[in-house]
Amino acid sequence: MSALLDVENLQKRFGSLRALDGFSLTAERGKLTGLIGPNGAGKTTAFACISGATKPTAGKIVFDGGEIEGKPYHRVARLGIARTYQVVQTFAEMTVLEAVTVGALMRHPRLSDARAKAADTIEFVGLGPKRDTLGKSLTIADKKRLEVARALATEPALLLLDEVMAGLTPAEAQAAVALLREILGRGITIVMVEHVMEVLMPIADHIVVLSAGKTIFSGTPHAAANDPAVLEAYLGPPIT
Amino acid sequence: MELGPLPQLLVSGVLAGFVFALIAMGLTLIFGVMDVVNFAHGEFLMIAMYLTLGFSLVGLQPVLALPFVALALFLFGAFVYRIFVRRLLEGPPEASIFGTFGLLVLLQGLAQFFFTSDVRSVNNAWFTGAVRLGPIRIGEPELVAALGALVVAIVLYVFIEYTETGRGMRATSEDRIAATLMGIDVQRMNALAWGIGSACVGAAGALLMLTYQVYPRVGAEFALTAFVVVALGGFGSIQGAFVGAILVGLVEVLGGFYISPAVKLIPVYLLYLIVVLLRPQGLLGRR
Amino acid sequence: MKRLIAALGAALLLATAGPVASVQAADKEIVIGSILPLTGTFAQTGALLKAGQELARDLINGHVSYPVTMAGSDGIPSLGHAKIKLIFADSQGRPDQAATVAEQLITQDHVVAILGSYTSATTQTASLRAEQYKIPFLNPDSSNPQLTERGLHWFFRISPHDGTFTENMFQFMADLKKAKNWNPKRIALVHEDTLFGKGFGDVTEEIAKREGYTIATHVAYPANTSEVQSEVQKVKASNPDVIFIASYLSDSLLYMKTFKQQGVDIPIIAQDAGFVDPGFIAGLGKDANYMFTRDTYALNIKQRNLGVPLINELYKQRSGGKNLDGNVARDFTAVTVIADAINRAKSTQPEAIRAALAATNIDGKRTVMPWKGIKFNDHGQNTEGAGLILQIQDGQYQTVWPGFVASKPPIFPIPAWDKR
Amino acid sequence: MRSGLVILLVTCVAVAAFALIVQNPFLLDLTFAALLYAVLGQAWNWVSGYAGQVSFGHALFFGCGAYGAALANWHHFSPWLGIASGIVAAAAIALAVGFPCFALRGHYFSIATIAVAAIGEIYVKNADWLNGAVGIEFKLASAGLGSLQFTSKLPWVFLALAVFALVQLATIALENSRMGYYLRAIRANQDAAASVGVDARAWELRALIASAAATALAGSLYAQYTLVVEPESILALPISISIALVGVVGGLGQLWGPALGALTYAFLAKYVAAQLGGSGRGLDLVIYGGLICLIAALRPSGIAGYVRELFARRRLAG
Repeated sequence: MSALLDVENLQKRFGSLRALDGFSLTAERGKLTGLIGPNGAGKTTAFACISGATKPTAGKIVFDGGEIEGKPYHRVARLGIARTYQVVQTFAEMTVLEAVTVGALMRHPRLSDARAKAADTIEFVGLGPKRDTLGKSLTIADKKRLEVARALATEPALLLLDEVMAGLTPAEAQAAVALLREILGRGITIVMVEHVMEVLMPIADHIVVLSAGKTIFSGTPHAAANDPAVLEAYLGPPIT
Repeated sequence: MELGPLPQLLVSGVLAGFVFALIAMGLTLIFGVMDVVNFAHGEFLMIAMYLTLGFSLVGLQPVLALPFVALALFLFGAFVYRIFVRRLLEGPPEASIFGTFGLLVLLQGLAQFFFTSDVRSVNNAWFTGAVRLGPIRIGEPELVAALGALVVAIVLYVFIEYTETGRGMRATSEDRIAATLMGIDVQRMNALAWGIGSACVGAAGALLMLTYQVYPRVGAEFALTAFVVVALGGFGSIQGAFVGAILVGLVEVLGGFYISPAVKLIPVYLLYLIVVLLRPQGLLGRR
Repeated sequence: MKRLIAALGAALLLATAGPVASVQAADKEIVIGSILPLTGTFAQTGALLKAGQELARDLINGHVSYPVTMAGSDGIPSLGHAKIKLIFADSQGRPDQAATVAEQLITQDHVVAILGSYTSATTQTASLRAEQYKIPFLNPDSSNPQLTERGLHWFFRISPHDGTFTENMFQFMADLKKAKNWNPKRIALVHEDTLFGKGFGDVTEEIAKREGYTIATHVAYPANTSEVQSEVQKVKASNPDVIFIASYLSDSLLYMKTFKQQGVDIPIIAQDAGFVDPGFIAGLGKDANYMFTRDTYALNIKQRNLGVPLINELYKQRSGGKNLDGNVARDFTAVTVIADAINRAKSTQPEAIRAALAATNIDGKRTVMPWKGIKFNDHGQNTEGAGLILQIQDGQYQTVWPGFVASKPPIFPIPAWDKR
Repeated sequence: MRSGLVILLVTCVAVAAFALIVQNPFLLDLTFAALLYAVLGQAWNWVSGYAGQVSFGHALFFGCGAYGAALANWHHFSPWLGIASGIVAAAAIALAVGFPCFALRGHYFSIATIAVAAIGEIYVKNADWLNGAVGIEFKLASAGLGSLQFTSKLPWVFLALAVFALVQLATIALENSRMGYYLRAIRANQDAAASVGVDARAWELRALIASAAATALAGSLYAQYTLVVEPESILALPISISIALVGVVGGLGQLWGPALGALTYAFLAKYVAAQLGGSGRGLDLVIYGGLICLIAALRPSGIAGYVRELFARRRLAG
């Protein structure tokens, strides 16, 4: 069985700035792939390119056997790639239920079906008690959950999570990890950007390390932790 | 080759562009700093023109009244920011569109109440003649207004690029939150931007009274052109406003002559539509 | 604030009390509706027109005799000296509002005729309502030629329309050609792109062709423009002998300044509007001199009606010191015309009044207008009216045409800009 | 949803009863104007309130309807045919103009709508087949639904009421449909909406086409009512702005916003103007402008938003 997502040698330039310069990534079906790298390595740009929010300058993205690079954002979403944002993008004036319903409407055009689907998803991520709260009134942790719920409600094959753990208390992070395991349990493939390696190590099946827009490592979490190039990217060149 | 009136049209178009630039610069400055389009900009111009008229009635020529009018408008702009616009910024984005719109209606109503809808102009102003350059004739008031536009543009540019306050203003325009963290008083910067933007339109009003006349609704025609100029050049870009204004002046005058004056504004609007559809951020705007 | 409270209170009263109590005509009162722009852009003019109509009403209802039709007749003699009552309604200068109030005057106030309503657009809609209800509509002052070309049965207009006024401009030019040995052939035509401007442009082009002139260029431009460079260059490049122009004040000032700047010192004959506005001379100073313009009225003409100065004095007491102008004089005259018709009809039945109006024949000497008289054709248009041509001389409007009322001879040829 | 329907029913019955009782042309005219503005405001609200793309060019669509009716009268066709063709023309223009313009956002979009409408106005002023700046005056016909001319105001109030009810029903349906959810999501965050498969441009385009059609319908009613069309009073920028202001004063993206805005506007524009504007000195403008300023600064959610807040507060308190 081939990989669900296969990104090859992606390039993205903003003017003279090379945000991505040889980014490659493979995500196996049903697995969690962690994408890590230092600040400014291009992780968020990589997500933007995969999800269709921006067009890559060059390179290839194969999803479920078809090339998707350069397709419009909403079309990519319909193919089954859902994402969350590093800086949360909630629908401020909509309630939790309404916001997740917007996601559910993608596969369930009838409003009543979509609302039922949304209600289930809200329960699933643990936002049940807040379903009638406005998006703008939620805590950061709940906003991140809301984004996950909105993405899940589209019933994606691939979920791109951008720093969903950032800023969470240890207890909240614990709950989030449990949630991730449940999502994986539903057969959804996850690619997850994390700033901190330690969070990913216990749950990731595969790790990709990005530095200065380039993939410098791809392998198991254990191998990543022992790779000199990875350590150098994070800690700077070894002191000799 | 017979050029006919072409050289004259080019000169007239560029000069008309300078006047548009003069009005547009204040608008683009305010927008650049806080993402607000002041729809009452034309009414600020109208107030400046009435002030200039008032000064001329006590014997002060528009050119001499200019600094006073600019100062008065500076204070007025900062005042309007402090008591009104500040509150709009706390609301949704539409609040600033409609709030400044309400201001437009209010100021127009007040002008009509105090000054009636009569058309008034400055009599016996200096600079009423024309300068001749071969076959080309340039009105002295247009020349003075063009010089004024250049001076205002240079002063504004130097202020924003090379002074501490100007840099603070630029920082505010790039990232309000970061600017706050860096210890910049964003409220003060915004009030200052409104003040300076209004002072620019004050200078414009004073110079415009050399050729034009004032009535409560005078702002509409100029403001519409100014919006197009600012959007064409890129919201927030002073250089963009200048380039955009001269393009609009040229297109209006050349289009008027070679197509028909009745439709002279169609090429201007088309130019705007084509430019923003190809470059949604305008000619020199940032995304 | 008090007025606001009063307004709100009145609104509540209206909403709760239902229909506004309609004023029934008393036994000895004849109720005539008058639609005027009492608020909105034309409110100042509207207030003056109202004062003019009220003056005429009071003269007709009074005993003092003036050399004006019906003045001092103590009401309508043929109807037992019943008094004229005017009910004023506000059009706000808006076509839809004018139609509304016309209907209100007819259905609620039961007026026997309607006067109105200054702007051509409001006259158009209001007179349609009068037509629907079969009530005579007498228009004193709207100048769009189309108004009397609609095949309406109940519509009459005492003012000449823009077609006649433009004919007058050509007659003046013909007289000038003879007197001054001038031979103009090419006309540059400039007008704003509105109802007023377009009407003038069409009729001028038509008459010019008929009279054997060439239209050198026909420039329609957007009203209230910010610059007129391309317009003036087009005029200049077309090399005309004379410029015909129609603009409101703001544009007219801009044109004069740009003509001067570009050294265009060709004679200008303007179609009133901005060129007869008090702000025109105030805004241009000596640069306003030598302009010719068409107007409907002037006080400094060789008087034919000795009552005019007296009536002007009475009017000044009501207008805050303003002199009679063309608009007010025509509205004043309209009240006398309708009173005259009702008197001859000896009835307040609309059909009788209409028939009497159609048979109107008033000598110009019995009006305050510089006209031959008032007589309607089949379309309801007065055929005896004409315009005046004025020239600005030494900062004053002087009547220079037609000769029998002229206060000064025209100064022609006109000096170049740098010699003014 | 049910409360919306109930309020609509009660409103319609109340307006109908009011119209039948007062019999006063001035008040009926006021009612007609308020209903017409409510329709215009609601149509504008679909695209500028719910979807958040602020249009200052709706006079163009209003003009399509008005000129459609006028042309039909001119050429002796049924007014209904004129209304239909006006609606089709407005929808076609919305499609042609909306497709490129929805690539723009915020102020760039708003100014583009001004530019497009201005081009339309200049075109009409110079188009002979539309009788240019002079405009078209309707020929009178015998009163009735066939000619859509009446000698009384009552049928007009009922016609406008019917259209108003239709537009309100459509809005209730919109609020409870996929499109309603999508438009609100686009307004809130276009990027996030796209991430869950919402094609913003396609949905905005649908909203604009519907909005243009409803605005054109209102335009043809207005033309049949006043019996004259002319570019200055049909197509000029102030018309677009009045339409937008009705939507904003009432409250953007809210079912009852335009109706409340229209009531306020009709009252201020027609009644207070008549009472206070006597000198023609703009006091009505001062009040109106001041009111808009106050709403924008203190209650940016408009009158409807404020009413809602009051109810919500009372519910919490009780």
